[in-house]
Amino acid sequence: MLELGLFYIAATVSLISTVLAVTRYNAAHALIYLIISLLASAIIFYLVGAPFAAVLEVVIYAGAIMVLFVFVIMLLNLGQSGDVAEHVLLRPGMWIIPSLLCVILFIEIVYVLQSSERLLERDGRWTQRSRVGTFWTLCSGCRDRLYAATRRSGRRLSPGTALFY
Amino acid sequence: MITTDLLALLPIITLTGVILVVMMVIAFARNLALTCLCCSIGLALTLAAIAWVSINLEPQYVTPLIVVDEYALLFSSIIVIGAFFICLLAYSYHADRGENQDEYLMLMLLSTLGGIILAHSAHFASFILGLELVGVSLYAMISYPVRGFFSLEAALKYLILSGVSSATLLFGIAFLFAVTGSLSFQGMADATAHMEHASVFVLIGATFVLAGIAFKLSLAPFHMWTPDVYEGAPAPTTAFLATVSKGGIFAVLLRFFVSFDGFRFEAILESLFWVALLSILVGNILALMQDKIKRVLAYSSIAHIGYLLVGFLAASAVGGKQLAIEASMFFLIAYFVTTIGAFGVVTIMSGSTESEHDTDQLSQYEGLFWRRPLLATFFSAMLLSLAGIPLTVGFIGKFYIFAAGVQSGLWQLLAAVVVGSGIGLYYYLRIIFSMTKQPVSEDEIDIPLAGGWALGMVSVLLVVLGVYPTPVVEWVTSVARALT
Amino acid sequence: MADYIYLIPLLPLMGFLLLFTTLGNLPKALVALVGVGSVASSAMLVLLTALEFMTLREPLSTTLYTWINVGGFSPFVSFYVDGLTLTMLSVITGVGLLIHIYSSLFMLDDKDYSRFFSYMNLFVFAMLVLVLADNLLLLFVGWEGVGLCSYLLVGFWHEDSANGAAARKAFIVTRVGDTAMAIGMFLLFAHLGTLDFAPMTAAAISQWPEGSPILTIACLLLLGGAVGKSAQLPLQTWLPDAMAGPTPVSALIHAATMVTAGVYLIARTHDLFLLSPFALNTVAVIGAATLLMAAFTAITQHDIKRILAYSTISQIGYMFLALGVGAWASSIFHLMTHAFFKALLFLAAGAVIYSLHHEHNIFKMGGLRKKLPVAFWSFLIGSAALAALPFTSGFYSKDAILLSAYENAWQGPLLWGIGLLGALLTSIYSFRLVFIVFFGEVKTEPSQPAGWLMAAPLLVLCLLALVGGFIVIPVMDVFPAATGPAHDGLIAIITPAVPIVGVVIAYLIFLSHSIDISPWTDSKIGKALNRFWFSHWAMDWLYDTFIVKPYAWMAHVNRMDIVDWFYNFTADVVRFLHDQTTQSQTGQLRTYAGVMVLGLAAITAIALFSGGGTAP
Amino acid sequence: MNEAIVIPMEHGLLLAGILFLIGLLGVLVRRNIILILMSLEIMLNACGLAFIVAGAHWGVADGQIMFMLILSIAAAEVSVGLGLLLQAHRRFGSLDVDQASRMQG
Repeated sequence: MLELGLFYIAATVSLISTVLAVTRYNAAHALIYLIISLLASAIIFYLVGAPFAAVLEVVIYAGAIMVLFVFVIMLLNLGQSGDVAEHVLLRPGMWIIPSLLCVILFIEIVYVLQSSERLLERDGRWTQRSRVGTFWTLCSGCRDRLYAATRRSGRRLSPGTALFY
Repeated sequence: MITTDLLALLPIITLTGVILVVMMVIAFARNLALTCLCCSIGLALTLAAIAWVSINLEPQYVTPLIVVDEYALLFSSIIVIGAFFICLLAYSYHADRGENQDEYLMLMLLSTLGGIILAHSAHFASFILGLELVGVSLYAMISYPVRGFFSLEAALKYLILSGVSSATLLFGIAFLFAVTGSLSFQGMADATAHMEHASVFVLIGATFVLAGIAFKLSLAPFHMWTPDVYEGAPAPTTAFLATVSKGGIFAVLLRFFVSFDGFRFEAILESLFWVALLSILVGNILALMQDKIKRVLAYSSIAHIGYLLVGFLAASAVGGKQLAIEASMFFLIAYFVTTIGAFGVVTIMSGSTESEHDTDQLSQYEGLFWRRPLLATFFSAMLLSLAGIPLTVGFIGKFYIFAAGVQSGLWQLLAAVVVGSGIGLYYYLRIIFSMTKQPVSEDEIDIPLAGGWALGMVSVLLVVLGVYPTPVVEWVTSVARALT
Repeated sequence: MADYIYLIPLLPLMGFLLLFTTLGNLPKALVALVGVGSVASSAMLVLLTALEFMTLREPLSTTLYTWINVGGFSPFVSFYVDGLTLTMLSVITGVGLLIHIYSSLFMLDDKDYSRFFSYMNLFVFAMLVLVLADNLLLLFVGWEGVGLCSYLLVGFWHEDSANGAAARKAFIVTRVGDTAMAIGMFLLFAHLGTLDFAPMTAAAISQWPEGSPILTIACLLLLGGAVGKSAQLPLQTWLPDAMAGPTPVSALIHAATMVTAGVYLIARTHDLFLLSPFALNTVAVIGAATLLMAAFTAITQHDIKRILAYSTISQIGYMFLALGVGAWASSIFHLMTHAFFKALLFLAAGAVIYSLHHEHNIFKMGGLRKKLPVAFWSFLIGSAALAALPFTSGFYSKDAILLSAYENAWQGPLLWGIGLLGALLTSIYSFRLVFIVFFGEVKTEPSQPAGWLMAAPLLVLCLLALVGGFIVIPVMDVFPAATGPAHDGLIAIITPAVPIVGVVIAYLIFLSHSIDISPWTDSKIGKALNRFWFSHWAMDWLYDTFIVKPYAWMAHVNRMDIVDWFYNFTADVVRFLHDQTTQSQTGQLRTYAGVMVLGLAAITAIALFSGGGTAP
Repeated sequence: MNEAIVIPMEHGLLLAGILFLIGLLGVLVRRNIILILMSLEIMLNACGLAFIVAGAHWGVADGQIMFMLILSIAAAEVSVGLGLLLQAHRRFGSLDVDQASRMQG
């Protein structure tokens, strides 16, 4: 189970650093976060049994390609003015519609992954696959608890909440 | 064993060798004419190699990645012939503009190589390899006029959006890989052979892959980049982008769907149906009042790929596969001839201006009939072929699509084709009418030798295939029969 | 064996392409060489084909290629030569060659010499395709091709807007017929599944009983096409105006070949018409009515070419009459002899016009007998043949037609009577022309007579017009064997005698002036009748009043609205959509990416939730 | 049993999916070309991750091979992209991608 634990830790690190990489105003900072994300990916590669890919990820991705970015950022020498300019370019309101689109896609991907599809096993047998357990259980657990709470409190469900069930 | 493998790969090896030779030539003598000569001879050699392989060798797999069969060779030869004409046009374009840009032609050969690999690919690894070979060379070809402003903008747009689409495509492939455990088309087909309906994994994988491919084919709603990139890129690049790159991608799409038998999954067809419908309508509507020729052609190419998809979708009907595949292949050939010709005219018109932009304003074409009757006649022929007027190759292509659609009962799509063709007639004739007006400018238009001949040959091809299409029809039929 | 048949139409096509692409940059001698040479070589090939046909005694056919073979629809481009086609081929290339030779001199001073020959070659090509075609579709291609050439050549001198108007009229009126014909073709294809003549006929015979309504409708629609092309009632009004074209054009297109295409069409599809007695009788009625009306009109005309035009309409009426009474071979025979003598008459008229500096009015001519002997003798022989005086070519063909008409089961004697009256009128108006133009005192002094290039074709045609009646056309195998007309003694005497009477009447009125017709013509009724006939039974007026004016009125009333609404509305909707979608092309990369992602989400959602996938 | 199997494939794919979408979000929102290119890298890396996870599930090397292909593609795209970026910076005077929207309609 150590691997599983490490996987979730690495995944969390990867997600957080990627989000930070995309949201930073300073390009150099974003780059550092991106490198962290790539390193976390390398750990996951190692954990799922692809050590060579993990090495390549570190050497080429985090090493070579990111260095290209570093060079360019240094070459352009944006410095403080770049940060200021970035504040002008990136306004909070711009996040709304793209996030909506991505959420739709996210729902679709989750819909697929949590489906109880039968998948072909390595030995050629078709077996019922586990669902996206952790995440989904967490969600439905919350839902059940919320449901129980509302039942207890005797309040009626608001339409929006009802939809959620 | 090894020898036959290498022989089967002869077209690819020949073209690779030619590219190396051209690199060396450029290193030693920077002479555009010499480079162009090498390139065209090289392309002719490649064509000869294709012919040799198709005559002497049986269809075979060379590694699981590459399959050499009639189908691959048909698409390869279309691509190589197209590249040959564009090579001559590009030479004229750059030579007239006094730009000594030899590497351009080399990049074009690289891109062509990518197209051939796509035509041969039977595996997603070779697919991605070919796709990126086409794409990365194109980035450079689009941004080639270094002094231009629009070309840079076009290249930037194409790079980023194409990157997004490639990533989408790869993600879809990953899904398909996850569900089937194989990356070869045949392996995927075997793993899903039992499925009546596609599993949701297959569905999401397929739609992501289709989205990626639809971007490269510029189908709506993934078409947004098309007009801007077509307009910004130099005219020969546009011709190349509109034909060779799309031909290769379509070859993979068709092969994948036939061997994977994607036509049995109604859900996938449903989404493709909307894509086709939207492409036909949006493409034609956007072109309606457009005043820039290159943008008109861009929008009309969106619509045309929509028509192509109608032929493709016709394969879903029971017993309609053979005719649908024939129709798609013939339509693609017709599209190649016509599009290369149309952009060829723009290329020649643009070659003789000093302007940083290509000559693509409608007003610049006014009175072309009086200034350059032959050029205007060629252009009219191309436009009439796009509109699908009889005795041009475009008519037969469209007729083929129609026959396939009727056989498969795709009535909604056929209605869209009819409406689209109706709208199309308006904006094609609009260009022809404006060419018959009194000329406004008296600028000299030179018709360069190489480009003029290339254009002439394409025009002859257009009419000959319109009047006597039988050899090509037979070729296409036999290939379709071998494929199904 | 029949491998070279495709060359017959191909050579004129090559001539056309050569002349057209050089855009008049060739010297005139070379243009004439190409233009005449191409037709001459196809004439040679036709001769070769004829020899082969005579030895083999069976139809030759050759399939060039299948145009498109898509999903069961495979129109062949294939040629078929039987006796009927061969007769037509000989007429087209033979008469066509003579007229080409003639034109090489006649048109010499024209600045558009090369354009003229390119159109003429294109016409010959289209006409040959029309008669060689093995199926209705290919025939229709040739049909439209000759229509186009007719339009181009009638309006050849387009600087004069009247010529342009005549060309447009010819084009539009025949188009009415062509539309009917196209609908008829669709009808036949929809029911029979093929347009190749032999299978089509077989299918029709097995599928439809005699007199079936659909077949009758299809036949009438085909007849509509034939009527338009052959200038028969009620679509004949374009032909007199078509005389605006150069005279060789009138001779070739509007006398010898194109206008007889309708006759050819009906003869080619005679098996269908035989199944529909009603359609066949309609053909006869149209023929009879047309020949009479046109003959009356011809008597009153002043313009030499218009007289000939009306006489053409009238003679084609005879051919239709022959078709209608089932005398197929006589009809084709008359077609051929008519081609000879009418071409002769037109070319002779051309020679007269050429010498008189484009004078068309016969009352300004006179006494040309001595000045223009070649033209005179040509005209005399041509008129004799036209009037069907005994032992000329026209005599044999017209006599056969009239006798067959008399034998016809349905209204035979009536049709014969009409034909006979027409024959009387024919000889009157043709000799009226001869007497007025070539006899009497000289009114206009002609310039030099035409050169030998113009004279030689006339002489050849004279010969043909005289002895053409002895040619046996090889159509026995094409048509059902007709029982030869029983020679009822009296009928067999009256029929050939009538034209002679007509000549005598013409002599008495117009040459010796023994009969003074002025009291009749000057009377009120006479004047009205003259005007009525002169205006071709007021046909143009009728069309103007009952079709053009109401149409214009309706267009005027309707100019704001109803139908237009729909189109404008559609156009507005499309334009609105265009404006909206154009807005979406903002040029901003982020928008583009956003639309792409939206599309991705949408097609994935459609695929996942359209019910095609398995539920989770 | 191979310990690699311990990690369920769906979880790996879900992670890859989320990373992919974050990258996509970056492309959609950011206007700085450098950041857009970085977001592209994130997307491509997510694809690589998905391939590796799926390959591990099946115990075949194909996934890793695709990863290597993706790596080279990413390298190629980035180098061309950065070249264009430098040009754009020189031409437009800024890294704002919205500057490149002169062609429209």
